[in-house]
Order: sequence, then structure tokens, then C-alpha cells
Amino acid sequence: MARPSATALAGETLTLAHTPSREAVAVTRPPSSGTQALLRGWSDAALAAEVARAIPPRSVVNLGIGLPTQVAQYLDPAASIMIHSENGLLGVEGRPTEATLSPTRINAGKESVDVRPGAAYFDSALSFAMIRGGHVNLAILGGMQVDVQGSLANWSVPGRKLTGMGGAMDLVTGARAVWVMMRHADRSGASKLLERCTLPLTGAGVVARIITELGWFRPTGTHFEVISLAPGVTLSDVGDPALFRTDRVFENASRATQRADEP
Amino acid sequence: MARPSATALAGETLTLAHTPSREAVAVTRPPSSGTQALLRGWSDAALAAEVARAIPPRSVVNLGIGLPTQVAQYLDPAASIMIHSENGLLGVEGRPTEATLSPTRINAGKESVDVRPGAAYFDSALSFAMIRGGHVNLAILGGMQVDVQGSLANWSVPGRKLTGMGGAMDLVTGARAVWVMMRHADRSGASKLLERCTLPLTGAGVVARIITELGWFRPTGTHFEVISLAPGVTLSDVGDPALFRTDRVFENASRATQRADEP
Amino acid sequence: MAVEHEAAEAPGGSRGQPVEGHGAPSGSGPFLKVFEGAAQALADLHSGAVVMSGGFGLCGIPECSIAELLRRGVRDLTLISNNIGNRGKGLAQLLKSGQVRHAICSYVGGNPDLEAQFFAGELTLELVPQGTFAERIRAGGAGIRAFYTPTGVGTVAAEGKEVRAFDRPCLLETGLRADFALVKAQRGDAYGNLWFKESARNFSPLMATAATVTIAEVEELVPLGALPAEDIHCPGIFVQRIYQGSHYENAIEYPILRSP
Amino acid sequence: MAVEHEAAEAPGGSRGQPVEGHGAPSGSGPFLKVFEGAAQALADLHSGAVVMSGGFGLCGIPECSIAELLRRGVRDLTLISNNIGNRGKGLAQLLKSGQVRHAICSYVGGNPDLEAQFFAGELTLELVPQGTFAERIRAGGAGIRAFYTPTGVGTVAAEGKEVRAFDRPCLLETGLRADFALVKAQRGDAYGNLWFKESARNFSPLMATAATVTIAEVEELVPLGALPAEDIHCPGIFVQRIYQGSHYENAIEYPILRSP
Repeated sequence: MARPSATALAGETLTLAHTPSREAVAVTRPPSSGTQALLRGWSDAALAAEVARAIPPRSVVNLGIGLPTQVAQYLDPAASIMIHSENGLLGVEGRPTEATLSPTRINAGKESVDVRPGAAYFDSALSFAMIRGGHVNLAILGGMQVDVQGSLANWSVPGRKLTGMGGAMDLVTGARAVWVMMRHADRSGASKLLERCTLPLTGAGVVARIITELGWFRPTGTHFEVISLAPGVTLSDVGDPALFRTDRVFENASRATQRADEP
Repeated sequence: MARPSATALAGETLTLAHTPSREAVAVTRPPSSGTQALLRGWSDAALAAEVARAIPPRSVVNLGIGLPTQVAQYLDPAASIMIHSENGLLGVEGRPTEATLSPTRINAGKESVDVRPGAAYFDSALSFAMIRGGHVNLAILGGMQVDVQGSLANWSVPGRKLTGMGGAMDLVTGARAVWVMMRHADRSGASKLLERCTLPLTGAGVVARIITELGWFRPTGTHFEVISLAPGVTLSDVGDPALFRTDRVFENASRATQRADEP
Repeated sequence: MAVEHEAAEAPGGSRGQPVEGHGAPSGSGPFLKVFEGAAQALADLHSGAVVMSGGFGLCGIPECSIAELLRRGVRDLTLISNNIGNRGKGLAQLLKSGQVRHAICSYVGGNPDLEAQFFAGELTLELVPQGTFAERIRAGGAGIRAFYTPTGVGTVAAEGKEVRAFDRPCLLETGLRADFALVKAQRGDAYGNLWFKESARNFSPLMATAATVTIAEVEELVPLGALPAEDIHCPGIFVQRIYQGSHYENAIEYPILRSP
Repeated sequence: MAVEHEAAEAPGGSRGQPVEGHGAPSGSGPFLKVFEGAAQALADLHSGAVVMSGGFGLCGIPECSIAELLRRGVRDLTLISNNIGNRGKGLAQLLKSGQVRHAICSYVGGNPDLEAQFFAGELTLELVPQGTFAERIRAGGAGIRAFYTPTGVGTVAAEGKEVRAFDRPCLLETGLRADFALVKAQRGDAYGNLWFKESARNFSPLMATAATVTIAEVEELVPLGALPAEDIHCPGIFVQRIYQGSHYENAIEYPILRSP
């Protein structure tokens, strides 16, 4: 996109702007139990800060409910990042005080928020026109499962709980880049990064990046590329070596996934 | 439509609200040349006033360029009729003074206008959502030709002039009722009310009423019902007796046209 | 034929025919749209009606109209609303009282009543991706019969739907309409022009366009001309009845404050 | 796949690919969107580009951007605009100078230059019903690939188009996009938020959503926060560049005054 800025926005030249430190990737692979791995890596706060640092300046970003919402408080104000909330608000910034709390000023998680100068309110049709039309540079969503194809399941556990997809299907379809931010394993200790999602999909082949407390990952079509690991985490902590690799040769990557790799 | 008002809006119960005086229809049919007829009937001002009187109170009305625009100045303010202008304005009322003239306050004919309290401005997508969605009760349009099927041609004379359909096709499709307001004959003296339009259509089977300087007419599918005639005009003035009738039995009327006849 | 034409049909919804003397109460003011309160404005909202309700969670919900539905006890309602209430409030009250037969919505997390009734088979449910939900309502109000969207391809949202390839595969989705739309705005005038505060706008201006009868409640009924003509969020052409409500709770699900 | 996806293609239009260091000038301010003037903002608008231009007749046209196109002499333009100027003004100037190859528009009465060039075969023309024109642009900007509308059935506007029956027959119409959108607003801020005066809004907010690069000119560039957040007609997310124009003529075709 012919934008005036020399610096890319998220979703345009992702790999330039997203610069987690590669030197953190361990070269040795000491044995480690899965349970141990759950205790390693970034705290929630550190994870949110890590994600915040990775967002290119001047991006429009939609933050999902839960972990992703915490990213907002770690954004550098100088980066001029605009937070889009699909309930009809662009320019979320921080929390209100007792004095400025307004029941009509909420984010998509139905939490009170404040807005920055330059914010705008609009109706839901325009809000999703922004999303579906490719105007939101980046969506950072929570996840239940992500697979090597970049497919995401984050809305339904059949028979167990009824929630609804909300805006997630629109976001994974329309945002110019989708990052999934989640814990590496579920409560039972099972990895949420899988060869193939078993839960109902939110979208197929939509995820560009995954960040967990253990590190940054990229679905390639055949496996997860380990882009970087959190301090103290080793490659063996993240899971099956057949599924997690550090190489950047992707024989069977889909066209879409290959494009995510292009600088 | 379950509206609170006991009085119908245009397009809802047209025949109740539209009450031109029937006694004006002549019972005798003296011979009269077509040329003579052109000189008879309502003046432009009287025609506009006649149409203005026929519009049900509280209707939302779109007035086409030319003759229909003149209707605005004869509306009874107590009737609370809202004039819609498809360039993005609802609530046109009158003309500005030298002091209130604004180049950004125009109607679809690109003429300066004033607005009444309660007026609203909006973009073109919403303006045509109003039209296409059936929210405009009545469109009063100019015409080049109308036929017994209620088809209208008012936008193109192939090879002679290039204009474009503008909003006319949307209006005839979406407005809940369409009236055509035009001179009875063209400059060469040929009737503009025909058995079959020869010019490119604006819409097929869309016209509920036609008013010319000679009277009110309704396309029935097989002929034009003469609803009423202007003072001094006789039935023979309006055209071929096979095409213009006063009876209300319509053997071959299309379903759509029949519905226009239902009270 | 333009004299009467039906707009896109909602699943289970219908565009009403003109009805004369059908018992609807008359409003007052030059446009006969202003009603005394919810009881008068909703008098003809009948059991079995298809009802749209604005609001995102509890933000911007038509509190007084919902209370009136509860009071009148109309049953077998089809509700079209993003969340069908939240945490037992808003439309969730109509779930508890067993007044809802079918719901079309997008997100129902935090709505245990709905969850329980759904799993008990007491109501049926259509879950729609939120952007498609908004767009279907806009289409219903704008006379767009159907549209192609890429959202939901390859998911359960695509089940039973036509898929067609443009630059990418898309689903065919149809316009959605209702018998009644219930919306709440901060300010409104006698013509039904509405202005919404902050993010309370959400689905309300869309729903207003997509119902046979749109009933707006406002915190402040202001004189004609008091709302700046450029800044009206929902022009009164879409609103058939308006009343000034009272005793607004304006609940907020998660009132999180700044860390000191 | 969300990393890069193309939106609906315009006839002859394209959604540009990300281009690094491709010569576009940088803006200033926190969002790098504010440009000094038309020359800087339009520096990369090239011959052969697909260009949308707001305005209804002469009302709300981007006067300064049009003047810059004229000055630069870029050629073979595809113009998407309701009227392509009027009475020799606005975009009609680009007709006279022979810079237009194709036009997509709705109404061209009062545009003798267009008429003459069309009949002389000097440019090609696509006439679109005005509501369909607006909706196609909105769809292009909103990621809706195509939609079904009843407008134009049974007319020349239906030629070559798929007809499908819903409650009534409808035409399939596709989204429309452009390389550049040129719009003019009364007020705007450094993020590109826009506010339009009276009926000057018309197609501009829609076009802003449907172009790879939207360039807004404003009469008043105001500080961030000066526009009330509820009353922004075009949020800045849709605007890539903004500059304050000058010397606006704001012509009006028919300045009819009240009879004394």
C-alpha cells in the first residue's frame, strides 16, 4: 500500500517491523518435562509488554478479550498506535478515573475505558467495515488452539459452553495480520499449538504469529517456526521437535503462509 | 405498516389519502384537437399546487428535478411533509436569503435550499438506503414517457443526449409510491402517455399515478384510468379513448397494478 | 412495482402490511411520533413478534422498552440482539421469564440464562459472526437483499450457505428485518432524529432502519432543531415512535478504573 | 489468510501491494499523515491511476487536488465520481485537458465536455444508478465483494448482469475500489478524522473507505480532539494523507434565493 510513512504498519511488512530478539533461541535442547515448561517464560505482564513492543508504530490494532487487552497498557505513546474496539470505538487509551468513568464508554470486553484525542465513535456496521475492509492492520486475539496451517479455534467447545463467535470470525478474516496471544498449554497441560485444530474453527489459515509465555511462533503449513524464545526457555520446552523448528525452509507451506514470510 | 398515525402516509394507503376531485371528470366527450389540449388545463403553478394538496400529511417525499421541484413551495406547513433530497438531505424547506445562502446546502437539482428544524444531512449510502429500503413514502418524478404498464422512461434519448440515470432508477425501485408529473405531450405535440414506452426505461411497472396539466391518470396494465381532469378539460382532450378510460374494471391488469388499486 | 413492495425477509421476520385502524395508539406533535411512555409506544407489540434490540452487552440497551415487554408478558418472541442481555440484565430478563422462543445473536458469553435454556431445548438460537450480524441488519434496512462476505468461510458459520469465489471465497448472507426495533439514544427530537453517546450507538442506528416499527426511547427529548443537522446519527425517517424514558440504570459490566 | 488479502477489485482498479521506499513523501505529525499541500500529497498519483473523487455536482469537490491533477498533467485516468464535474468546473477541467480515459459515474447532465468526448469516442463511460454507485463504493470499502439490489432490473443497467429472484428480481453488483480517493471536508485533524458541512458530505466518506490511498483536503485543519468524537463523519482510519487547502471557490450551480 502506497502510504506516506517509510515505516511499515502491521500487516503490511510484518517481518520488518516485528523484531523479537532471535539470539534468545537456545541452541541446545536439554530434556525438559512439559509441566516444567508451563512454569517458565514470560509472566502475563512481560508477555503483554513483549507484544506491545512488537507492534509497528501507527498501526490500528484490535485487541481481543482477555490477555490481549492487557497489551494496551504497555504501548509506547510515541508509537501513535490506535486501538480499535469492534463495539464502535477507535482510539482506546487507558482506564477512566472515578470522575471520568462513563457507562457508555466501553471496549469490546465491556470494560470501562478512556479514549485519546482523535478518537471516534461509530456504529457497528462501520466498525466491521473497518475490519472486513482491511483497514485494521492487526488483530491480536486469544486462542484455544492454533495449528500449523495457521487455523485458529477460539470460540467454541461444543456441548460444554455456549459463547458465540462475536467478532472473532470477522477479525481473522479482515484484519491485515492476525496474531494469537495465549498460554502455551491448556489447564490440563496439553499444548494449544497443534498439528491440527480439533475444536470448531474461527478461521482457516489466518494466523501470522503466535506468542505464548514461551516465545514467538509462526505457522508454516507443516510445523511451527520458532522465531524466538522467552528468556530461560529452551527449544525442548515448547513441544514436539517435529512440530517446532527454527529453520526457515518450508517445503509444504501454503501460498498464503508463504506470503506471511515475505519481507 | 403498523404506524401510530391514523392517517396514511403516501405509499401506504394511497387511494385514501390522494383525493383529487372526481366531479371534474367530464361526462361529455366533445371533439377536440390534440393541439388545443396542450393549451388547456393547469398552469405549472396550479399543477404544482394540485400535486402538493394530494400528498398525505407526514409523508417523506423525494421531488425530481424540474416540474416536481416546484411542488415544494405549495406544501402546507401544517402537513409536516419532509422532503428528501438524494444528495444527502432530509428536511428541505424553501429557499435561502442572500444572508443564509450556503454553497454546501443544495438539493439534488444542485439548487440552493433552506432546511427546516429537524432536518438531517447524511452520506449518499445512507441516502439511498432510505430510498432502496422503502423508507421514502413517495417519489414525484418528471417523465419523458409513461405507458399503461406503469413503466417510465425519463433519463435517456439514445444518441441525442447524454445525461445518465442519476438516482431515478433507485427512486422508482425503492420509493413506496411513484408519481410522474409532466406535461401531457412533448414539444412536437405527441402524447407522453403511451401504450408502450419506446425510450430506454427507468423502471418497468413502477408508476402509481401520473399527473399532467390535463389531469390525474393511473396506469392499469391495459390503459390509463382517468381519475380526474383539470378544470375545462374533457376526456377527449387527453387522448385516444381506447387508452384513456374512466371505468375501474381492469381485466388484464398485472398483479402489481391491481395492488395499487386496492384501498 | 413501487406502490407496495416487500423488503428482504428476515428468517421468521416479515415486513408488515399497512394496517388501518389496527389499534396502534397515536403519537403527538407535528409528526405524531411522540409517545408518553413505553406502555403507549409498545401497546401493539404482540406475542410472536420479531424484535430487534440495540445494545452491546448492557451498553445502550433500551431499558424502558425491555421493562415494558417484561411487564406485558408477551411471549414467543424472536429476539435479534448482539448479546440477548448480559449477567441477567437487559434482554436476559425476558429469558428468565420464558418469553423468548428464538434468538439471533453474536456473542452470549456471560449469559447463563441463555446457555441453560439453549441446552435444555427451551429456545432455538442462531449465532452469527458479529460483522455479518451488523451487515445483515444494515442490508435489511437498505433494501439490499443479500451480499457476499468472506467472513465465516471454512467454519460452522458457512453451514448450509452458498459459497462463491471472488478474489477469495465468500458466503451469501441475506438481509435481516424485524417487526419492531427497540433502540435507546441519549437525545432525540419529535421527528425521531437520534444522537447517541459514546459507544452506546453500536447496532441501534442499523436496527432502526430494518424494522417495520422502530421505537426509540431517549434520555432527553429535545426540541426540533436542537440536534445539529450534520451530527444526527439516526435520521428520524427510520423512527416511527419516540418517548422519553426514565430511571436509567446504565449498568456497566466491568467498571475498571485507572491504577492510581 | 489475513496477512495480505485483496479486497473486491474495481473494474480496472486494484488494491495496491505494500511498497517500501516507493517515493511517496512522508507526512508530519504523530501519524505522519499531514502534508503541506496538494503537490506533496499527490506526488505519487500516476498516469493510469483509478481515482475516486467526492462531490455532488460542484458541492464538496476536492478543488485543490483536482487543480493539482490538472497542473501535473497525469493522463489516462479512470475517474469514479458522481458527475465528473459540472458546467466545465471540477473534474470537467480534466476532460478538457484530455486526461481522462474512462469514467464511472451516475449523472452527467450539464457536462457538455463529457458528452462531446463520449460521442467522439475519446473516452469510455460506465453509467451506474446513483444508489448502486454509492453502494458499490461502500461495499468496496467494507470488504463486501458483491450484493443483490432490485435497482435497475428491466433496464439497460441490467445488461450483462446476473439476475436473481429474492422477494423480487435483483441484480448482482460488485464492490468498487480505487487507487486513490480525493475528498474534501470542512474540518479535519492530524489523524485524518473528517467533518463535512451540510450536504457537502455525499460520496466522500464512502470513497475514503474504498481506496488504497485516501487524500483529504480540508478548509480547516484542527487539533486532535477538537472534533467531537461522536460526530466524526469519516474516521481517520480511512484517510492516509491530509492537507489544508486554500482559495476555495465553493461554486454553486443554481443559487436560487427566496422570493422577497
